[in-house]
Amino acid sequence: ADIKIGVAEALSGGAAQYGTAIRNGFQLATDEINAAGGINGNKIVLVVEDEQGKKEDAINVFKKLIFQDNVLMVFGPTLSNSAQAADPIAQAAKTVAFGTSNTADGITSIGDYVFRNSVTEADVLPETLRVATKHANLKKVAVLYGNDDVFTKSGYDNFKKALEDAKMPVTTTETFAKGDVDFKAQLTKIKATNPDAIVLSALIAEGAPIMVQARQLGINVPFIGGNGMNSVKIFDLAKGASDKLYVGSPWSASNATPENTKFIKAYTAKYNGAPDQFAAQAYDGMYIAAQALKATKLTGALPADRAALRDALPNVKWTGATGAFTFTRANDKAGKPAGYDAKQQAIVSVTKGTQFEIEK
Amino acid sequence: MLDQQLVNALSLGCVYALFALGFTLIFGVLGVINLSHGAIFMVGAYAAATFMRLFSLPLWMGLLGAFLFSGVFGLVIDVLVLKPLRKRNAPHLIPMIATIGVAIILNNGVQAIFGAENLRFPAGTIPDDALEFAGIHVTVLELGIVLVSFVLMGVLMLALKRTQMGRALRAIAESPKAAYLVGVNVEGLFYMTSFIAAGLGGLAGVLIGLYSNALFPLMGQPMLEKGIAVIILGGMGDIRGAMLAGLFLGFAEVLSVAYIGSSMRDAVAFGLLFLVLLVRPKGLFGSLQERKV
Amino acid sequence: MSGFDNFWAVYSNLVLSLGINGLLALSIWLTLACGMLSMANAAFMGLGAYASSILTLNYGVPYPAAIVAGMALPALVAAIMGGPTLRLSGVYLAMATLAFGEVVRIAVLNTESLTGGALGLNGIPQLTQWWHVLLALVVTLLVLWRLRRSKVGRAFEAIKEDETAAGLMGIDVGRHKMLAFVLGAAIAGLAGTLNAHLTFFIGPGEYGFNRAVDILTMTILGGINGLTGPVLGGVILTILPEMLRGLGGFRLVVNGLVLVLIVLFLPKGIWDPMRFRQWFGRKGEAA
Amino acid sequence: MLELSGISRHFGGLKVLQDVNLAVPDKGVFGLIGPNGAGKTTVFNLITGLLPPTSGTIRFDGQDLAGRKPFEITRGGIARTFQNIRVFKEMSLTENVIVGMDAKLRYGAFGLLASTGIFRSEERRARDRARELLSWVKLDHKADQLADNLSYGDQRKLELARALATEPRLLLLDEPVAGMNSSEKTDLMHEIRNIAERGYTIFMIEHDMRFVMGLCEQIAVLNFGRIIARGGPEEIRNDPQVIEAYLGREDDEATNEGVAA
Amino acid sequence: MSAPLLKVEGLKVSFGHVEAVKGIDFQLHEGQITTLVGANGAGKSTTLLALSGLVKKTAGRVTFDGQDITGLAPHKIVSGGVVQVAEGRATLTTLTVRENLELGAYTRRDGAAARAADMERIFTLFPVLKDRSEGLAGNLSGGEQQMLAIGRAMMAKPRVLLLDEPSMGLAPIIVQDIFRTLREINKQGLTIFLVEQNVRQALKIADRAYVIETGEIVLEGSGRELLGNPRVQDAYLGN
Ligand SMILES: Nc1ncnc2c1ncn2[C@@H]1O[C@H](COP(=O)(O)OP(=O)(O)OP(=O)(O)O)[C@@H](O)[C@H]1O
Ligand SMILES: Nc1ncnc2c1ncn2[C@@H]1O[C@H](COP(=O)(O)OP(=O)(O)OP(=O)(O)O)[C@@H](O)[C@H]1O
Ligand SMILES: [Mg+2]
Ligand SMILES: [Mg+2]
Repeated sequence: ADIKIGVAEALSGGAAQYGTAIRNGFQLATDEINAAGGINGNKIVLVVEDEQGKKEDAINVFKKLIFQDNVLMVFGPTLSNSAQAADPIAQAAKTVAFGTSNTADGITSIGDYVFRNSVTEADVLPETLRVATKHANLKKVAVLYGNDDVFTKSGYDNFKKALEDAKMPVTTTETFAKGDVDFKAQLTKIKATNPDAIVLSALIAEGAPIMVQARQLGINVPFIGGNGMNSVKIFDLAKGASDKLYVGSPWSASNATPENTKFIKAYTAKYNGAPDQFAAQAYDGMYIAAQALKATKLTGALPADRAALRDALPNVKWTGATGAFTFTRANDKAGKPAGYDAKQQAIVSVTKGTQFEIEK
Repeated sequence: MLDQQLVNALSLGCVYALFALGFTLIFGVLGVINLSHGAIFMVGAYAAATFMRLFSLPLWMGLLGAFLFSGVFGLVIDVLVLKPLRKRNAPHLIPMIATIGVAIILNNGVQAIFGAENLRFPAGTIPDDALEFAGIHVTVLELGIVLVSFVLMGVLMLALKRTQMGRALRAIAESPKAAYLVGVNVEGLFYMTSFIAAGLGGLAGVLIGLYSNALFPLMGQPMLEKGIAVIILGGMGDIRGAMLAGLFLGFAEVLSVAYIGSSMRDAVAFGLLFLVLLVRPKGLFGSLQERKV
Repeated sequence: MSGFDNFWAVYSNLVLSLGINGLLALSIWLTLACGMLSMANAAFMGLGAYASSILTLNYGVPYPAAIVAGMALPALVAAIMGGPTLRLSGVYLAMATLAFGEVVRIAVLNTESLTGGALGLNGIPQLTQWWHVLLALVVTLLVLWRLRRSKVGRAFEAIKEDETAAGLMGIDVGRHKMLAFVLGAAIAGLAGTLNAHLTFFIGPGEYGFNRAVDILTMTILGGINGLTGPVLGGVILTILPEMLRGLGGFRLVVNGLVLVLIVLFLPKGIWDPMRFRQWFGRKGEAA
Repeated sequence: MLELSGISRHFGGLKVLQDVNLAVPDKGVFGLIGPNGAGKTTVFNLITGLLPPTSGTIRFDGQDLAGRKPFEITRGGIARTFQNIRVFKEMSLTENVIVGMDAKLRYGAFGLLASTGIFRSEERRARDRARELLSWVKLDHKADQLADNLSYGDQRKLELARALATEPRLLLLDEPVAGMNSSEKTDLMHEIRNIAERGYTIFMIEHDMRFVMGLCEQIAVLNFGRIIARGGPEEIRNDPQVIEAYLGREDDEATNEGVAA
Repeated sequence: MSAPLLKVEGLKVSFGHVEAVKGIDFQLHEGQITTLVGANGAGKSTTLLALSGLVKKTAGRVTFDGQDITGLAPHKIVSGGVVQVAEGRATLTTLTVRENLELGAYTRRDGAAARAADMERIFTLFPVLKDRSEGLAGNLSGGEQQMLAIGRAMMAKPRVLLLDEPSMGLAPIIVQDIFRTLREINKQGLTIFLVEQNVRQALKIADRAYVIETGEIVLEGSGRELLGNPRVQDAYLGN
């Protein structure tokens, strides 16, 4: 029989850019898996729903997928906010909720049915900072982040911690808001403090103009970016101003492992554009789920199958586009074991010309 | 640093003002807060980027194309949506709600066609490097935005103040019935206003789109909220008011980043707007509109 | 599973959202009823949601008490800011209340230790039962219905039409506007509380400009000449996108199109008793 | 009953009223006439608190009205109609009138929410009273129509009924018969006389001389913001200053010529 | 008699279910003053608005100077020469007095000099307007606004002037002035259609008069005839 898997991502609204990339990643992996014979002969069927990046819709979509479409597990939602609202639904229904793009703290504390393979930046950023400090000889940095968005704000929190741990002096901390087009006021202020680098927690739509405008103001120091900046789009959007951006992530467009090369090639062929980290993580997420499914005996009784899948997932070890992957247990607020986070190695790379060059 | 910040403020203020010009025009003449203006702005940017990419056109052609393309959109919206509502004497908030529907259609339509990813103008559309005068950095684009917004303001103000058509537009703004009585082709001027206002919106879309150079379907939304603040603070359909209010907002934002803290920027800017309204309950140029009891 | 249980499992949240959105629409109807275009109700909703969630989440306050707090805080804030603000009229009031909403949003972003900042509050206990929403809606409707039928309702309408003339009829315009504003804030706060304790999570982005516009749309689309309109508007705008799910990529385009069409064909709102009368009248004539 | 002393009002450089002294006696009909733009409506606006005077005091029943809000002044017993009609267009005639009774309806929040007996009897009283007032101005047969559908003249009458609903002791009428024809004016004259006989004091602005002369016991004439004459109808009619500024010569040759031509 | 300049046949206007004008016929002859009198709500203003194209005609036909103008847009009617001074004046309060007058000439194409000359003529007619020409029209008193409205209509160089209660709210001396002015401009060849509540004055200067009651024309005749008609005396002159 077909194996139904729910996909709840933001395909419209402000987060659609990420939601569509994620959906593409799932679709690509699913097609490959099915073409290779499926899961022990059964095909994976995706049930895709748009959750618009809104929490109410995420809840509605989760309920629909779980109770009406009777899917075996649910991927998504796109944004951490929506996950905070929707994952408890899956937890209560004893169905796996697998996030591939939720990076905020505390998502996996919701319960033992909550999984994610998106690396929390807590693991990655110290490494990025360390490499950048070494290569660019940093003594002090300025910080700039989007303070009204979960993704960029939790990125900032991790940067802050990493900077404190590294005892790196911060000259000034500035913020911007989603949708801003002008960042010169903040950048002028940063420039006056003479930092050796700017630590930037932003998504590409703001991050690219920030880099351009910084260069226009005569700020030529390196940028250290989070997950959101890890996209080849930077070369297009910040053309001419994209050099010296350090990013750290398990996935890099320039990482030439066979798995990644295959992924990038297949994705580019299918969707007519280069993949980003969101797509890569979704792609790997589907393969991880497939591994667990292969190890599960599906009986056709939904509750039992869902539970079995959950039990199988934590044991998956997989090497995909984002490198070697295993799960690690997270704790809930009371400190008791709850869901599962990703455990992966970060690759730090820096932009030069139109390429990410791997620094480590 | 202050001198650079003042320059930053001027150019940001002009960005807001530029967006507000068309917005306030349609607000003034049709009496509609056109919530699809943000979407029109986006359509203009997408149109120019697409034309320029497809046909390798220079910027001025892109601007012209965006003006015409968005203008036609504005005209179509007027004919299909606003005009029937005028005919039916719809209560005054209804057209605004209709424009929300239009915005939803445009935003999602563009996304369905172009996808949600960021788009940009062809490289080299406008020189990226900044000019430097005595330590102050300005780009050609910023100069252009400042220039264009002031020139447009001047032209629009003159047209409204000095020409018979301008008087007719102001007459319509106050009372379409009175305008009819003096023989003004009210419907015709409504069309024209919708066309020009939307055209200006598209123009602003291109220039401001170039500023961040990362276009996306919802790029008009953040501008919309600030635009509303600007046109209301400036006073119903008051071009000079919109310009001044735009500059006010720009300066408030930049100076609060410089001296108070960037995380308080919007709170300071909107808090100031709030205070201004308490002192001048009819906006900056409110006294002009006071009516007799 | 019986048909209803199944339906309820899938759609309970949606159904409760209908009620909550109905409350929101009513909250702004109240201010519109006396001629005030206030865009602050989204912010009041947020204040209610945050106040009550902080109480239940961090202090284990019982739900009823949290509900009271979730209504009281926005009402109090409304009373304080109403004094200077309600002198403004028309779009100027809209602007000032929008600015207020923005200030609230930034305040939430900047008080991280209390509100969680941009990350919001999560793990809010799911305390809202279906009957809470139903009860809230029924009581609100009853109160507003009584108000409407009384001198207060008449005074609201007089103020809406002509403030000066209303004042010269001996109506204390300021007090009535304040009443509508504060009561509207309390209802919005109630809606916020119920919503927060249904969705596990709240964040500052939910109570901004877009929500303010949404609420206004529901009410105006539904029709402001009565209480049925706002509730109906809330219901339709909530259900419509769900019903269009089958359409895929263009579903929101269709959603917008439906909105425009409703406005075009029912410019006084969906619930327009006059139009119904006219329709029936015409039929009567034709027969 | 009403006393204006030393009242001035300026708008920017424009001195609309200058040192106006007026006393409206208790009971009866008092008239204020004067050329267009003389400042008559402004006098009403000052009395009802819509505008503050630049200088001077206004006393009603011996009390200074300075700083009182319009609604307080109305509740104190002064009601008015407007030169540019301001009825509540979307409401029925009955509702229009009941709005005027707002302050007089005695039921509290509880009565209202629970629909108590008091609530119902008060509402019924209001309805009956509204109908009665409408009948005073002969509009009771249109009681349930929307005010917007009334013609100009009827809207003026509605304003009158609505003003009466506030139970004023002093009624200010700003051009009550503008837009009516002679026979309608005659009707309304009777109605206003009846109202005056019921004990209301009436202070009226009007340009129709037959109407003014027929109703008012006392008339004041305002010209360029100053009172230029005061007295009974006969006195005023023959005051050369008033003729020069306001009345003109009754039987002017132009119209006669017209008929002859 | 010459062919009428403006001819109305079977004009009907309804608002929803209410038929305000129920099929009326009348004619305006060139160079004459024609008046329409009737009680409040009889349908006078509605008739005028229908002539100007501002309310929809349910039925009927309007010919002006031999041409059918029934379905013409309001601005075409004005530029054709049929100009109205509406009830309630419709002054543009946010424009200055001068701008109001200039707008009156909106449909004219005969050069600034001619317009300026006309403006001077109006200033002689109504000197107040000259004093206040740079002030906002909204700050004029009621009577001053009425003068402005008439002045504005005359700026359009109309061939037919439709007046809806021009004497309303004016001081007696001004009313006399206005009627004198109407006579004067009529003598200069302007055709006038006058709706008035001041029935006596209106009938005195009218060449031809119609009486309208609840949407129907019930009497017509020369002004002097109707002035002597007992029914008119009874209903409108309030003897
Ligand atoms: N708010 C205002 N601002 C400026 N001028 C004003 C204002 N209100 C009134 N005026 C001016 O004051 C003068 C007196 O106006 P008012 O309305 O009192 O006249 P009025 O005697 O009632 O005239 P009418 O008989 O024509 O109604 C007018 O010249 C008018 O233009
Ligand atoms: N917009 C409208 N909607 C509904 N009914 C209307 C409308 N306008 C006018 N009427 C009705 O049409 C009828 C004629 O009105 P109209 O204004 O033409 O009267 P009039 O003769 O000008 O009266 P007046 O002398 O009082 O100005 C009245 O019964 C009025 O109630
Ligand atoms: Mg007056
Ligand atoms: Mg009339």
